[in-house]
Parts: sequence; C-alpha cells; structure tokens
Amino acid sequence: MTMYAAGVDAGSTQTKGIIFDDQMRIVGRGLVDTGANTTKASERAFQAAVRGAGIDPGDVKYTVGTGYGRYKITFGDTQITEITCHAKGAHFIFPKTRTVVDIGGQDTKGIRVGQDGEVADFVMNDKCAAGTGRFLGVAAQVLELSLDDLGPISLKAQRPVDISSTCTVFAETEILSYLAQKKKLEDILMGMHKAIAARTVSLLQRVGMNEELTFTGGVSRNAGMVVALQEAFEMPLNVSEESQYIGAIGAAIFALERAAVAA
Amino acid sequence: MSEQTAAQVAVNGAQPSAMRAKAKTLVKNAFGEAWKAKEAGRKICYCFVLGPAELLRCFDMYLIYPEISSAQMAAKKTSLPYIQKAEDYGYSADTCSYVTADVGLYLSGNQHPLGHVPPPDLVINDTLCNTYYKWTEVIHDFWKCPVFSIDHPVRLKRDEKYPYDIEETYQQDKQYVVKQLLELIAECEKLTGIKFDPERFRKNLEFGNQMSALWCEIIDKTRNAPTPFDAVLDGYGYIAGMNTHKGTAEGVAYLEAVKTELDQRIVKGTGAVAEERFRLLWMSAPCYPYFRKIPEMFHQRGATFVYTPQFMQGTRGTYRSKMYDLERPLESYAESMLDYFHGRNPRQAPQWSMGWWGGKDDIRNHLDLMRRFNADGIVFHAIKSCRLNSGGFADLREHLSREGVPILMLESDIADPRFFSEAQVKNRIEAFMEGLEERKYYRARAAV
Amino acid sequence: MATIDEIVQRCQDQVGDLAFGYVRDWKKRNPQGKVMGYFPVYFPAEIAHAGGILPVAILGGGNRIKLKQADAHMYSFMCSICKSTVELGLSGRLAFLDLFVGSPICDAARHMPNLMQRNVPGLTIDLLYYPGNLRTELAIPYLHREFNRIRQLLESVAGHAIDDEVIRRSVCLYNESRRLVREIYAIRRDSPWLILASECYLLVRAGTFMPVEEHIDLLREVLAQIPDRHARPIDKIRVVYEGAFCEQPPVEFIQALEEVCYVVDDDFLLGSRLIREDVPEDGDPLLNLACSYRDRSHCSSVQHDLRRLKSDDLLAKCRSAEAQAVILSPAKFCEPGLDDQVHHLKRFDREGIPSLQMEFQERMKDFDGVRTQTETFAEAIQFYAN
Amino acid sequence: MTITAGIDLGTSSTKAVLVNERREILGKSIRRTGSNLELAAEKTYQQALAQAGITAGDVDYVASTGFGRSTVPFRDIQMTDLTAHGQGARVLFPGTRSVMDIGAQSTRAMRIEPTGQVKLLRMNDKCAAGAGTFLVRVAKYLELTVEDIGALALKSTQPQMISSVCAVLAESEIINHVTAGKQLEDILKGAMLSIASRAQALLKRIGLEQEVTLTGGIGLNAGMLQALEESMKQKINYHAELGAYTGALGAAILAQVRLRRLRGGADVERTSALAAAA
Ligand SMILES: Nc1ncnc2c1ncn2[C@@H]1O[C@H](COP(=O)(O)OP(=O)(O)O)[C@@H](O)[C@H]1O
Ligand SMILES: Nc1ncnc2c1ncn2[C@@H]1O[C@H](COP(=O)(O)OP(=O)(O)O)[C@@H](O)[C@H]1O
Ligand code: SF4
Ligand code: SF4
Ligand code: SF4
Repeated sequence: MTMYAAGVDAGSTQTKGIIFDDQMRIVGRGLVDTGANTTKASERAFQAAVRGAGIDPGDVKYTVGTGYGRYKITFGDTQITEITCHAKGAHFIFPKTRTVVDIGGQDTKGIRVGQDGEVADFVMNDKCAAGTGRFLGVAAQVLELSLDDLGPISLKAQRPVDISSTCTVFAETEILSYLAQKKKLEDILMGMHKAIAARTVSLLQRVGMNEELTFTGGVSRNAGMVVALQEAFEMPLNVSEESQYIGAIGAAIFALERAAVAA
Repeated sequence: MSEQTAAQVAVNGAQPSAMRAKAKTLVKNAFGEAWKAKEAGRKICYCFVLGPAELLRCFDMYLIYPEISSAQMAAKKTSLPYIQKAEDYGYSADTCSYVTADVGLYLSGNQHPLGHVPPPDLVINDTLCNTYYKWTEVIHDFWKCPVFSIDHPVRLKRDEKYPYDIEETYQQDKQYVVKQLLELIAECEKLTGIKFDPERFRKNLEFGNQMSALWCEIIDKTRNAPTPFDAVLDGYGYIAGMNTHKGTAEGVAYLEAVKTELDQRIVKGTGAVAEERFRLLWMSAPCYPYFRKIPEMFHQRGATFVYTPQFMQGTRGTYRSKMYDLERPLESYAESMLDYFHGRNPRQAPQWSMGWWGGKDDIRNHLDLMRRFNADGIVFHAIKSCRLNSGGFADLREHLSREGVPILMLESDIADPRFFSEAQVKNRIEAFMEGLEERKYYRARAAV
Repeated sequence: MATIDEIVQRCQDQVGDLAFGYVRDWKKRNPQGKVMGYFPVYFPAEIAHAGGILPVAILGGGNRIKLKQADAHMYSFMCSICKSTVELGLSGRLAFLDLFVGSPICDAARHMPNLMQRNVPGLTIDLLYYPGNLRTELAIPYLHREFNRIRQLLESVAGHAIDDEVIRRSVCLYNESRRLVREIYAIRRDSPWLILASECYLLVRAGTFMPVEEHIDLLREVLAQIPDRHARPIDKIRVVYEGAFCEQPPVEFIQALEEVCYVVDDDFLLGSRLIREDVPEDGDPLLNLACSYRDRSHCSSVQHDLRRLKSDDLLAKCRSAEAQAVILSPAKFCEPGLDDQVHHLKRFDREGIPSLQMEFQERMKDFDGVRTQTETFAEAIQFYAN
Repeated sequence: MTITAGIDLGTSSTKAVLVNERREILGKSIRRTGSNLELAAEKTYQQALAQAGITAGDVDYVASTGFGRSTVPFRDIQMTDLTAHGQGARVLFPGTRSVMDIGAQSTRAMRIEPTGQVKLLRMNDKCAAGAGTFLVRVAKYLELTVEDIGALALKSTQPQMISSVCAVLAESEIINHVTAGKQLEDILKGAMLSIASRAQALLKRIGLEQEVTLTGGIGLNAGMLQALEESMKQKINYHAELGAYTGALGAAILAQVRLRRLRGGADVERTSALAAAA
C-alpha cells in the first residue's frame, strides 16, 4: 500500500498543505487564508490537500507542521521551523540552490542553503511591513486591483516611478499623489515592486547571494516581482510553479523521512 | 542566595560544576575588599584583564578590572540602568557596552552591585583592543588620574612573503615593549613609593606559570566525551575566578580545585548535559545579561560547548606554549603580550583563533579546533558592542561554511540586554539544531 | 582657464568615480608607475612619492556604491567606510593597486585589511602600525623604525631603493601643498562666502588621488581666482564641524549644513592635513616625519596622547575661527569618534558654546533630517542668543 | 500695537495664529492642508485675519513653520516646527522642559530650556507606527471618525494590546481582535497605547525632564492623552483649546521676538539668513 505524508505550512497570511506519496510525488495541495484561527485554517488546508489527493486522512502516516503558526497545528506529529522547511523544499525542487529568497505575507527571509539542503544561515525581516507581501496588498487595495493583476500590469511599465518612502503607510500616500499626478498605473506598480526589490537585496546581502538563487513564497507568484528582483540582484532567479508551497513541501519531505524511520 | 540556588538547579538533569559557584565568591571578594585596601593605603589600579597583573602586584597595588566589573553588572542583570545613564550623559548605544556600563557606574557614585568601587590612582591599558585606549581616555576624563598605555604592535600575518625582515621587526617590537615596561615600573615606583623587587616579580610569574599549566590541562578536559564542563556556562566562570587572581597563590589553588573537580566528574562520567548529543565551539564572549539562558537553549537539545578561544585570548600568558622564562622575566613578559598579535608567528597555536590578523591561517585554525575538540559545529556570537571579537565572524563563516562546517550566527550583546531578542535567538538555534539533527540523520543513513 | 566652479565640479566627478578613472589614466600615462592605496587616517605619502609610487587614499565608496558582497563578509555594526572599502576590493575595483596599506587605528580597521587579504586575490596588503602611546619619547624611535620598514616595503613595490635625498625633495613638495591648503582654509575662516566648505572639501580630496605636483597647480589656480569671486556674505551662524577624521560624509551632507550655516573650520580629510606645520626639510627625513606626526599634528580620535586634550584643540580651533557653535558629528558605528564626541560635548557645555550632536554615514542619501536638525539648532542661536 | 502671524503648514492640517506684543491671541484658524499648499496657507491666514477683524496690511511680520514652511508665499521668516513647538509649548505651559510633538507623519521629542530654546531633539519621520496617521487608519478601518475615537477609547476597561511594532502589521492584529469579537473601545485603546509606547521610547532618548507637554493635533484625542499618561505614569500637559495651534503660536511669538530685535536695531546685522534668502 502507498504511504502518504503531509506538510502543513501555517503562514501569517496563507496556510498551505501538501501531500506526498512515498515516491516523493506531490499528490495533493491545499491553500487557504489563515485568518484569525490558525488551527482551523491548517485543518482546512490539510483537508483540502487530502481531498485533492483523493485519499483518506487516515492514510497520511506522518504530518509535519511548519510556518509561523506551527505550534497551533494540533493534529500534526511534529513541528519544524519554516526556515529549515523552506531550505529543504527549495533544495528538493532546485538541488543547486544556495540561497532562498522567501517573500511572504508579513515577512521576508533570506536563507543560505548548504549542499544537502540544510540551513547555513538566514536573515529575516518580520517587524516592518515594508518589503513584504503586505506592501503589495496595501497597494492593491488603494488601487482597487486584485493581487493577481499587480504583476501582469506592472510588466507593461516604461518609466517606473520612484517610491522614496520606505514605510508602507507613507508609500501609500505617495502612490495616491502619483495617481493625482496622472502617472500611469503600470509605472506606479513597477515603482513599488522595485522598492520592495531594493529592500530585499539589502536584506539578502547579509547572507550573501553569489550562487543559485530561488525565489519562494506567495509573492513569487507575482511576475512583476520576479522581474524586479532579477534586475535588483543582477542575476536570474529560480521560480517554480509550486513556489508558494515550498515550505509545505519541505515539511512533507521531513514527514516522509520520519514516516520511513517509524515504519 | 538566589544565585546559589540558580547555580544548583540542574540543567536537563545534569550536575552543575561547584567550581563555577566558587568563582563567584572569588570575584565578589575581589571587589568587596577594594575599599579596605584603599583605606589601608594601597593604590588602586584599573587594569584590563590582559594587563600586566603580575607586574603591578609587585607594587602592592589593588587591581580592579573594568571589564569584569561591567560583566558582573550584566550577569547580575543590573547593567541596563548604568548603560542608560551613560547614554543620557551622551554616549552612543553603538559603542562598547562594557564602556557605557562603566561610565554609568562612575555616574552612580561608583556603587557597583558587588560593592563600592574606589576611584583609580592609575589606569593601565594595552593594545589587545583599541577600545581600551578610548576607555582609558574616558576614565581619565572622569578621574583625572595618571594613565599608562602599554603599546604592543599588531602585525598582519601576510599570506605573501614579507619584503622586510619580520624577525627583526619582532625583536624591535619586543624591545619597544620592554622599554615601556621599564617606564611603567618607574611610574609605579613613583606612585607607590615601593621599589621594584625583581624577585617578587619572578615569584608572581612562577605562579603564573603554574596557573598556565593547570589551565591548559583544564581546557583540554573538554576533549572527553561527555565533556565534564560547558565551555560557556562553566568556562567563563573559571576565567573570571582565574583572571581576578592572576599571578597569585590563590589563583593556583583555585585552578587546582577546578582540576580536581573535573577529574572526579570524568571518573563518574558526569557531563555538562545529561545526554551529550552535539559538541559545539563558541566564538567570542557570552551574552552576560542572559548568561544562562542561551547555553541552556542548546543544552535542552543535548548540545554543549567544548571550547571558546577566549580560553586563550582572555587569559594572556596562561598557556603552555608560552611559559614565562624566569631567567629573562621582562623580555618573556613582553613576548607574552606581543606574540598573540605578531604575524611573525609561523603558525599560531590553533587555540588562539579569533580571526582578525591571521590571513588564511585563521580558517585552518578553526578547522583544527573542530578536529581537536571533535566538534559538530561552530556558534559565532556576534556581539553588537565588540568589533574586535565580532568583526571577522561573517567572513570566517563564509570561508568555513565552504568547508562544510555547520555554523550558527547569533547576535546579541555582551552587557546590553536590549540587543537580545529571545524570539530571534530561539528561532535561529532551533533552525541550526534541526540542521545538525538532519546531518546526523543523513550520516547515520549513509553509514547503514 | 577653468573657473573655480568648473574645477570643483571636475573634482566632484573624479571623487564620485568608483572606477578610479583618474588613477587608471595616470597609470596609462606612466606605464612604469606603481600605485599604492592607504586607508585613513594618515600615511606618510612623501615616502611613496619619492619612490615614484602614486599614493592614493582609499576612502570608501561614498553613497553611490552598492554593497553587493561586503555585507556578507562583515559584521553589521561596522562603520560604512570599512564595509565599502572591502566592497571596492571584492568587486575588483582596486585591481589597479600594487599595494594596500591599512592601519589598525580602531577595532574595525584592524579587521579590514585581514578581510581584504583573505578575499581579494592578487592584492598585496600590509599594515602600518602607529604607536598607541604618543606621550612617551619611545614613540619617536619606534615610528622612525616603522617608517623605515614602510620604506623597505615600498622599495619592494618600486623595485629600487628610495634614498633620503629623494624623500627630502618630496617633503618640500608636500610642505608646499600643505601650505596652500592652509591658505585656502584661512581664507574660508575670514570670508566663508568666498569659498565654501563643500568646495574646500572637494579640492582637498582631489589631493588624495592625484600626484602632489598636479594638486599644487590646482590649488594655485583656485587661490588666484578666489578674490575675484562674486559672492556676498549672508547672515548665517558660524560653526566648526568635527567628526570626519576618517570616514567622510557625502558632499550633499556638507552642502545641507551650509544651507543653514557657515562651516568655518572642520576636520574633513584630516589625514591630508594632519601635519599642521612644515616638516623640516633637511636632516633625516623619516625622523622628521616621525617627529611631525607626534609633535606637529592635529589631534584625531585615533591618536592617543594625553599630553594635550583633544577638546583643547577643538576649542582653540573654534576660538580662532570665531565660531559661534560646533557641530559634533561622528560617523555611525565609529567607536573612537563617538566616544570623543562626549568628551567634546561636556567641554563645550562648560565653556557655554552651543553644540549639535548628529551622526552621519558615508552612504546616506537623505538629508532632510540633517537639515531639520541643523536648522533648529541654528534657530536656537539666532532667536535666543544675546 | 505690533501684530505678528504664525502659519504652521503641516502634512495634514494648516494652522494660523495672530498675536500682539503682549502675546494675546487676536485670531486663529485651522483647516485641512490638502494638495495645494499655497492655497491652504492663504485661506487659513485669511480666516484668522477675519476672526481678528483685521487685514493682512495690519500684520507686521509673518513667520511660517511646518513641513511646508518654505512654500508660504507671504512669510517674512521661516523656522522648523521644532523651534516653533518648543516656544509654543513653553508659552502654553511655562514649566515645560520636554516636548512631545506627535504629528500626522512624524513623532518628535525635544528637551527645551526655560526660554523655549530647543536643547536636544530626536525625531522619527520614517515610520508611521508612532504617528497620527496610524490612528486615522485604524479609525477608518473601524468605520469611525478621528473625532470619535478619543471619547470611545476612554471607556475601555480591557485594552487589547498590540504586539506588532509596525502600523501595517498592527492592522492585521486589529482585524483579528475584531473577528474575535473584542470591544471597539478596547481595540482603540490598544492602538493608542502602542503609539504611546513609541513616544515614550523617543522621550527617553532625550532624557526626560519634567514637565512634559504634548503638542500637535493628536492631543485633541482625549483617549490618546490618557494612554500617554497611563503608559508614562505621569501627568502630561495638553492645552485643550490651543494644543493643535502650538506650532503656529510659537512661530507668531518668535516673530515678535525677531521683530523687536530688528526694530531695536541691535540685531539688524543678524537678519536671518533664511529671511535674506526669501
Ligand atoms: N497571485 C498572486 N500574485 C501576487 N501576490 C500573491 C499572489 N498570491 C499570493 N500573493 C501574495 O503572497 C502573500 C502570501 O504569501 P505566503 O508565502 O503564503 O505568506 P505567509 O506564509 O507569510 O502567509 C499574500 O499576502 C500576497 O501578498
Ligand atoms: N479633532 C481631532 N480629534 C482627534 N484627533 C485629531 C483631531 N484632529 C487631528 N487629530 C490627529 O492629529 C493628527 C494631525 O496632527 P497635526 O499636528 O495637525 O499634524 P501635522 O502638523 O503633521 O499636520 C492627525 O493624524 C490626527 O490623528
Ligand atoms: S516603517 Fe511603516 S511599514 Fe515599517 S514598521 Fe514602520 S509603520 Fe510599519
Ligand atoms: S570592544 Fe570588545 S574587547 Fe574591546 S573592551 Fe569592548 S568588549 Fe572588550
Ligand atoms: S570611521 Fe571610525 S570606526 Fe571606521 S575605520 Fe575610521 S576610525 Fe575606525
């Protein structure tokens, strides 16, 4: 009988669930908003992933919880930090990765990854919304756009504006004044993406970024951000279809390993 | 009382070292007796931990170590109000918090948690750290006392050949230090009215040599598995006990007691933690405001510290490879100050490794340390205050991680509790330990 | 003939050029010539000059350089100049150097050369160790020997001997350039509207990378034109600036100060002006240089000499420049500068001279805060002083 | 009679005050700044003049301050908000030694001399977490007006603490509090306490001296004032009627000082550089 293992990544904004079969294949995914109740959200993400895999929750032999809300995942077997899981997940998909840039809903991380996918070092910004997904969320709100639109529109930019405020709140005011000046929407958007990229670079400098870089987290789904980051880093980035699930994938790999040991 | 009980609480089922508690008494006495000494007419000399204690003791001077004083404030969780006083006075939060804590002490009428500290009759600094010079100037500013600097030049270990005669430079530098020591002796004679007694100096150096021999044996005991003491939690206690009594019979007695205790622990198989799973090197000084907390976060996961270069750097002269030559005391005294900094050393002893002048040797030395102490990884404790000790860590990490050494970088401060973020430190330690576990897992799997 | 504005602009372009275009051109013009770099504060440039080596001060990367690699190699609380200097090395921008000499003037500067040595292949590195204790007479013979060792080092770069006679000739040239700089400073003290601090800064800075002969010509050209400058005095407070003996603030920072006040004296680029009198032109030149370093120099935060208090020096500077106030502005994370600032602060408080404390960083780009603080400070004097 | 005007052109509101040589206030007015700074200055000035029943021709000297100080076309002199607030605070409360100025986009702490002269200052201009805008956003989010939230917060019995130090991230916490069914007044009080702790940290850095005076529009918010007093465990001065005008008032009074010097002749040489430039 096939053995299954699960990883659940309870992020501050969104919670992700992944089911692996014993051939290291992803067979189910779940993505829900975290909201106020992390425990419920992780259950829902897990259930969604199980449904997607077409299996029974009982078939899952081992579940690893990760992410900022990992200790609230009550049904899991163990918890591992999101840093370790992101490194593991990124290494799984891009084995040559040495640096992971993870831009999530409320934080940005830079992780230096060793040869075996272990964490060599990391830096994290989780105190200030500037430079995180939240910045884009706020902007989308002001501009009355959906998050999915930001990337494609920004890619049309010809002359990106310069957002001088680092603070998200003041940047919002700046965006409004650019709108009042009738600047093009795409130029404003790209300006914001560049502002985030600049912050990300200065954070990442502290762990070093000379070798293969992988961009993960929900914000990596935004194509405009990928372009802005590549320009700022002056090097190409790996981005996977699964990038928002990388943490959950890492957790699921650990779960699979532990399940194998237990068996 | 509370500290006694705290010291006796077993971490993770392990038995704490009794000599760590004993060190506290020694340090406390060293401070407590200061006023008595002053009243008895002895001169008070502020000197840094690597200062020429053995020499100064020849003049019956009572030694006060500003660094130990600040560290004690921090360890007693009382440093913050002192530091803030200094900041209110104008000092920046970006400078060495040992200095700001000390300034706070002066601004508080010299009321130290361990007792009332008398003002200095003389301050002596050396060149271990450039901040010492500024610190000395600060002390001078406050107390207008005479100041003496022993300048021992720092020479880069060049990866390339020297285009001049480095040996000759060394000899000249040595003479330069010797001459300064002679000036110091004259100054001390003038200040205390006591004539320099070479015999007494020799005697102090002899105590120093005995302490060196003992200390080298002690620090090698962590090569045992399990290690009988934790290099941070216990080790820094021993250092404090020893440094306050350098060149004295008490110092020798104390180290003998430490050694005896450790031998007994080894025989009984008592480790620093109940179950030793990982052995780590700790680079630079501890975070004194959370002195117990950080090592205990490691202990909880079965990791313990087996070495810190401060064992050597923090105890100048107290190492076997450099016993004082009693036939030429001043010269060999000068050598002990100079050698650590001098690029002429073909290859410094690996134990010294701090990484700020050795070129590529710094990397090799760290790898040697890993082997010598059979360690699983290195923890670099980047101290916000201390550029001297922390300045090279990021670079060492770059090089060492290329060599496959698991490395953790922690950031906090030596005396300023505001720079310790528990969540952040915990997060880092957790991720690091997960990595070590994973490595162990893969190694075990590969071995099968 | 170029106007002062044009000369200053040219200097500014050269200073901002992170590729060191001027020096590279010089190398093209002098195919046999060697170039050495030194880290502040001070280096006896005369010895290098005498060996036909162009001495270039490596003063960090200013506010245009992007730190792409240095951050990963350096600890966060290091001053900007150390970080950006390492970045210059790591990014290959110092490849034109035949030698780099650092000085362990502080804990940060102690690490920097070692970091360079480990990470910049092909760059030859050494240290010049200044005596930590200048009070004792022992400092002079020590420094004399040290300069001799530097001579040997430079000879190995030059590929030939550098004898006393040639050094004496270089000393004369450097004396001349120091005299001209002093002259410009004197004019600025008397009529600060004729030549601004930011202009002065750029003119002196040019001397940190060009041959002294060219710099002398440049200074003479400027001096000749100053009297004819059209500028009228406006009512601003007169201040002395202190804190930039090592790391240098961006020119925009100096300009922001100047919008609000006249900076009538300063310690910008102190290393190039460290020796405040002529170095004796005959006798043993290295001994003369050693004595000048100890006894004919300005104070800096990294020279330790309790024979004279640094605040005495600064106070004298303020008095002779008739300054109403002093701006104490060390570099962020510069331990020696930050510590001295307090010493000055207390002294000036006692003397009843207003002082403004404010940190700078070479990489800063936003000067609003600087302007607001300086303005408020100036207003406190303008509205309230009697 | 010598009449001077102070115009404080702030990021969110513009204030004007007219005073005579006996420091009596002849007229004052306040209005939203909006996007046209010159217009805001002009309109606010006219309103104040109308209130005083005089015309611009009756005014001897105009001082401008605030972030838009250099855009006031009819100014004779300009000064930073710090200088103006220092003087204003001291006029309103002569015992003032520390001034806390919480504006829409910035937080400033100053230590002042008995004369009102600024001795030491610390600013926080880059982060919204300690500034008035934060409250405006919270109010908007909770569908309240800025004017309402103060009174509401006073009713709080169990303030909901906010752990985030970022204004934006704090909003997510507030959402969570709302979904968890917490009382509005408790949520508001939590947000105010969070600003108060920021302000307190800044005040600490100037070495707090008594008395402490709060200036700026934020003091109109009674809940905020209470939050500050609670978290600092001490009395804080705020002038309910003139607090929002502190900057304009200070500028108007310094204009009197300046004018006296100019007229007295003693200081003619030292006409402000800025006035000369203007
Ligand atoms: N399609 C999308 N385009 C752009 N951004 C997105 C998209 N989907 C999600 N995001 C961003 O990703 C964030 C969530 O990322 P995630 O890595 O799941 O964060 P966390 O783990 O911190 O909750 C959202 O806040 C949003 O800003
Ligand atoms: N009537 C009011 N009640 C409560 N708060 C107010 C009121 N008016 C203004 N505020 C607060 O004061 C802030 C603006 O203060 P102000 O000193 O006018 O700022 P600025 O000078 O920067 O424009 C606003 O962000 C708002 O939070
Ligand atoms: S700067 Fe803005 S985004 Fe950053 S912490 Fe402050 S309020 Fe939040
Ligand atoms: S800088 Fe470091 S070595 Fe120097 S005094 Fe401070 S803590 Fe000690
Ligand atoms: S700026 Fe200060 S800290 Fe940096 S190298 Fe120079 S003296 Fe040292």
